[in-house]
Amino acid sequence: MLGLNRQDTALLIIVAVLTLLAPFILNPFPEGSGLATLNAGYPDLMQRFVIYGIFAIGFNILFGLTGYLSFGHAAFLGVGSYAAVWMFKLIGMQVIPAVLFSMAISAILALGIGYVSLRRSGIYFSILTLAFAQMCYNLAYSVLGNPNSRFNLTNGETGLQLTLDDPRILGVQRTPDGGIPVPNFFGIEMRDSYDLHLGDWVFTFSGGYYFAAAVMLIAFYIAIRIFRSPFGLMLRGVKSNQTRLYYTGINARPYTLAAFVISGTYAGLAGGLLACMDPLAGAERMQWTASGEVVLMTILGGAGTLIGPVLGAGFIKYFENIFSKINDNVLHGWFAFLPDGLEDFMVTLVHPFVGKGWHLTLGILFMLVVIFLPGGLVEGGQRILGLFRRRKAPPPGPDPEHHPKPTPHVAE
Amino acid sequence: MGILEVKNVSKSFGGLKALRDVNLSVAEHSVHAIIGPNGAGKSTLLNVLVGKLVPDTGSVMFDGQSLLGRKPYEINQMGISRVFQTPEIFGDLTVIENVMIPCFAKRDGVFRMHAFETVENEAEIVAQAEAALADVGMLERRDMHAAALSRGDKRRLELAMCLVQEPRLLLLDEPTAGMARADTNRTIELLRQIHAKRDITMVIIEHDMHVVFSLAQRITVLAQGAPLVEDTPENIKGHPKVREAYLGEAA
Amino acid sequence: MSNSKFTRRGVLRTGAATGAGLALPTIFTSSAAAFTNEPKGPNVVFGFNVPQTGPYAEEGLDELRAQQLAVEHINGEGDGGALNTFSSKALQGNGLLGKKVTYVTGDTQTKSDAARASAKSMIEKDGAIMINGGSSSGVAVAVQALCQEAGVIFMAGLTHANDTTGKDKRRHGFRHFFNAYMSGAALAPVLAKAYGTDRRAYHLTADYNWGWTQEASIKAATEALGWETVATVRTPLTATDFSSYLAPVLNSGADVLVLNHYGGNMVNSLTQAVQFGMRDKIVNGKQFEIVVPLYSELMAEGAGSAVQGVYGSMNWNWQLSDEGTKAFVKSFGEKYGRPPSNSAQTCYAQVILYADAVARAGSFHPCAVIEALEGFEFDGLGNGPTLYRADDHQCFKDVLVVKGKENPKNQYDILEIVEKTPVEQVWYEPDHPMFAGGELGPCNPGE
Amino acid sequence: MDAIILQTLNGLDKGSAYALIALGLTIIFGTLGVVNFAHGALFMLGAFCAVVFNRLLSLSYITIDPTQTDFLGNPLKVETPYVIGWFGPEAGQAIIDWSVPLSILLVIPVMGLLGLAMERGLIRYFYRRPHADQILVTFGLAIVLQEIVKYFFGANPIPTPAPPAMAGGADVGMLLGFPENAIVYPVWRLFYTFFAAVVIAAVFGFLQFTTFGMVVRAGMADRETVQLLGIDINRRFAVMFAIAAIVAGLAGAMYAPINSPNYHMGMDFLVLSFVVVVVGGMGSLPGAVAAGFLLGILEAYASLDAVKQILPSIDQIIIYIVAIVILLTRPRGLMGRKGVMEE
Repeated sequence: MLGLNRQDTALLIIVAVLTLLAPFILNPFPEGSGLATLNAGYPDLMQRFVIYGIFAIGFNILFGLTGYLSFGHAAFLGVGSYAAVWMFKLIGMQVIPAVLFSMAISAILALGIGYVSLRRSGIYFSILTLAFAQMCYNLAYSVLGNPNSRFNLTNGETGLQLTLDDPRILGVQRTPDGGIPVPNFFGIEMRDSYDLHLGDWVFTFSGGYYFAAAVMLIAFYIAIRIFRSPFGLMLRGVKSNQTRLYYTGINARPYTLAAFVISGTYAGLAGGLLACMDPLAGAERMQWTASGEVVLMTILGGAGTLIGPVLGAGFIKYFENIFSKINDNVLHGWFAFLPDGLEDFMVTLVHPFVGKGWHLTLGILFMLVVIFLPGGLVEGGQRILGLFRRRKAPPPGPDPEHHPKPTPHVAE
Repeated sequence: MGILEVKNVSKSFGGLKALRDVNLSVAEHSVHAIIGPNGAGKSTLLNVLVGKLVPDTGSVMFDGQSLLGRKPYEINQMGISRVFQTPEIFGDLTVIENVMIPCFAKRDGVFRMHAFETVENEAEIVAQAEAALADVGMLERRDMHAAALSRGDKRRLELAMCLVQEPRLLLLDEPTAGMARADTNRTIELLRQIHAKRDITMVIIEHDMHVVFSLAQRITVLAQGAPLVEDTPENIKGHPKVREAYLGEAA
Repeated sequence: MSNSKFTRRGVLRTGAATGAGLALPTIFTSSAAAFTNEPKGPNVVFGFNVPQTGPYAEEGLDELRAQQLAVEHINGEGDGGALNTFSSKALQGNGLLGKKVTYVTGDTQTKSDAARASAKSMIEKDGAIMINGGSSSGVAVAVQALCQEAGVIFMAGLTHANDTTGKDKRRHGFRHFFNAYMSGAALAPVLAKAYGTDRRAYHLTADYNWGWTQEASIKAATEALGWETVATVRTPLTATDFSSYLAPVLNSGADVLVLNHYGGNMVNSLTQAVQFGMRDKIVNGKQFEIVVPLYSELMAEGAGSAVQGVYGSMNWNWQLSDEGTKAFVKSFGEKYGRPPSNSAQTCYAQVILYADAVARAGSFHPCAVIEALEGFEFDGLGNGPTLYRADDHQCFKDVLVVKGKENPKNQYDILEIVEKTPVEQVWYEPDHPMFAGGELGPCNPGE
Repeated sequence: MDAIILQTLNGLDKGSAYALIALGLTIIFGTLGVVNFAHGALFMLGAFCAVVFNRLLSLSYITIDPTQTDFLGNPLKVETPYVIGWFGPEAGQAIIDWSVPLSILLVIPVMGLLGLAMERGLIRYFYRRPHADQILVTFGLAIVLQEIVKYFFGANPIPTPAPPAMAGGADVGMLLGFPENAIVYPVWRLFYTFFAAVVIAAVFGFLQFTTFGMVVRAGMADRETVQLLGIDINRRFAVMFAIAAIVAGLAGAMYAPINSPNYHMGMDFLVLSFVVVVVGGMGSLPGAVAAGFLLGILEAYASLDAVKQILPSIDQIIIYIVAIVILLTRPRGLMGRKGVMEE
């Protein structure tokens, strides 16, 4: 289907079903129950899952395929956001031009940064991209963000936001009740949502989420096509052996540059979508920590795999948004069934790992995953699946035809 | 006029003169071996031919066109393929993918964005690659990871990757280095078959005299960066100058 | 089917809301509420959005303590704290409009992006009816705009930049904390008195929004009293080593160094300035002095002995002797074993003020609450008589000028109050050039 | 002129910190081939060693003084450090005052053991793993280390003053014939530069003149050959990791008076130190030191007001501009070796 083989079609369908049903899947606990804190099915977080998923998918096209580790991808995310907010300010609140403009601007920036940085490889490349991104961040924070200067492109620390007196030449300056209009997709406002009550459960369907999810599915589909294409094969060749590629009549530079621009465009798309969901662009989006975050997402999920980066993105965003909100109150609620002394003990025990300690849990998880699952979360999934299969189908004789792939080699 | 003409090529690294005034003419469809003791400049010459090094003086012409200043991938696109001393293959890719990359390179040139086709659907390319694998007897390993191959298989894979491009000139850098006798003989047989079947011009750089004398039609002996003799294998065998050069090495 | 601008969850905790969608099974229900997160169950949810990680984590923690204390007092637990001294008696210590106040917490990370994500989650997921807290102006402005769009009330925590109630003001945002203009207006006369009117000042300014407004405010106020400004130098916000900016100061002819830095920046620049020996120098025949216009006692702790004798301003200090302060400090100190910081006091007051406005309005409807807060005059929360000005939602009250204590008696005894600048002296008109531009916009019930 | 001299001094002491951190990072890169994102955390732990040492020396017994009261009006608890009890107020106070330089006594064993434990317990399993895995695991470790520190010491910076004798400014200019106050520079920072020079010299001396160091240098140049000679290079590399940890720890401990330690100070330095290492060139120790000082001095010059007037905010991006220019003109940084981390 859609030019994909059976396996990839199955993957795409599974991902599509999961994203469509995300409001159900992410809200497994009934409202009002103690565990409802762990629910992630509210619009903002669901939007973040898919948007950072796009960011990570794009990053993986560069890093997973070519092995070039960029430490400056946040610059494209940030520029994408600024571009989208400027479109909202100047043109109107329709999201399509905003998103397209984000992609165009970040593609241009990626072309420039990529052209220069790709002259070097390995860690030299990483540091070049880092340097460019940090420059963008610092400029956005200070020189380009001074409200008193004529070149206030970013509004500095506060972040670029909409105001009532923006021109919005093709849209309305203010809504009938005098407020700032909301980004919309042909009338569907990104903030629209609809609640479904099923017994004690509540499921929220958000317009913004489904818009972002649709974009993510398209982005994911394109990524699959790229992975399976001759172009993707060349990129994997770059990662595997550039010398051989060179002596096989292929110039690796335009391939890597194309991959860099594509992945920068993905980042810009993600940044633009972030701005569509919430029309404010802050400079922190471009800081090295944000670049590092997408690196971590990709490696955590499984670099070079199709679905890994999306899993990694979801994982990190879940911790950031859910674990950070578990305070002692919530913990007492969880352990209320225990006798008092034991309850307090459990709360004290769990306390350092949640709420303000969510960083600690995340750090420990990074270490555990990389130590025990060298292929990232995807490998974890494969192992579980493997266990399951083995149990289901006890040795019916080896079948090399169907398991031709050797386990990850350790050749070096 | 040979297909490859090297004229007065010199190359120094600092004070060391690696090549001095090398002249070489390789006739089309021939197998030409370059031999010489260690440090004679064989590898430097090869690197000049493939565009990795730029000579200080002289010219290198391939089929009437200069190779100087061209990048390795441009030189490859002109029809020159190279086999390395230690096989350079795509370890992370499967065997068939390894062979498909040169197929694409031949069809699409140095760069082409085929981001929306699917590799599996390129029937023609797949067929070419499978044929090339069959030629070197590796078709049954087509879905293995290349890194998991044995050393000999890696060499044969690399050879298949070069042959699938149907080069006009194949450069072989010690194609049997580190091989056991039996393997060496198989490789010799394979190269002989290929030459017979496809009539490719080959330049072999080799240490192993057994290989050289089994395959080459002409031999150039390099010593201290300069060509010593160029002749047929029969004449080279008993040549006093060659003995002298090799004796020095043996001692 | 009905669309709602913002999801409300507070409603759902009761499980009571039922209604039929058009052609859909009855399990599809839509709930008609008058405004965002209208509380329909036995509880009402407040959202406390404070930095829990990053450099301001400690300050966030202190804000959280104060917020929890305020919730206890509203629900009638504990000793009632400053409710006993508060001039408005609408709050009875029995919850809010018959509902028990509960709260959720979030981590701003002192980044506007993360702060908005966290606030959105509290609004969308937890049904928070108001957001309170924060430790930076960038975050305050960002979250304030979000609350305006969402239709909930934002009670700002520590935010000192003029813009929060200046060009970035919003109908749904309220600031109890003082601002940079007020710091300048309060500080300048005291400085002139202590150091004379013939002084030459050298400004080091954190290169971002708050730094710029602070620098402009202090510069204007001191120059009006005869000081000369030798130089204003911008320092990167992310800097930790200020030596290259401090090195030229002594040689510049300046005899006062003004550090427009906050938090970690302030700790480092002040400590390092003292290491340059500036406090021991005589320049232009006068003792060289350092001024830190905005103090935070938590950060002053970090600077250790370097703060001794250094002037600055504060919104409030636990050493004040009025009844409201005493009641709050006692309540806070007994619960947590330490005196509250001025950001804690602001957050406490903001929670109480919001709850009181709800009680006086008799409704959680944001428009009613805004109306109750606008122009509200009160006393007894620790800052003396205070006005919540309707034009820009800025509180007007006395401002404290403080000085680092020379011989501290214990670890909390860091600052001493030099003067309580009366509110008249820090008053400005809403159209003052430093605050001009922007408008409050309409009240937005959200649904 | 005086401004230039001031900024040069300033660049030297900034550069000292950069060079010390980069030196350790390069040792780990060069010997173990590991990208250590936890190196900033080691710097931070060093600074907290100084804090802990100060706290240990200030351990106090409590007496109640009924004549004074605390902020709630209860009788004041007076704390007296044991050392003052033992050595009398003057000697005891002097010991506490000098706690930062004395903390070397704590830093060397603690950081050394920690380095060994890290290498043996975690890092060595990652020698053959891709750099991406190394980044993830060391970054995770860095987060865990700094969260542990935050758990025990809080998020606020902790004042850790230099000894009073070294706390003020020295009028360097007077020695050079400038007028008073022309060139005043903090004594502690001058000391820091001196200290860094000693540590750098010690590390180079160790590598240059001991057999151990020679083997390690040979191993850095060609690991396989050295292993073929039957030398257990891995064990030596573990010791080098410990040395790198000690260097980072010393850099951090002595930095404590300049920058009151807080739990995230390591992260603030991490990115910068990577830039320094790469500008110096992968695998080159002299390169790392040279790049540290070069970037420190350039950063100091860029913050001159005269420069900022022409190029606003240049001080914030100068390091990155320099890094880009150097990497584009010299493919492997100042003194990088071919083939190290180029894949």
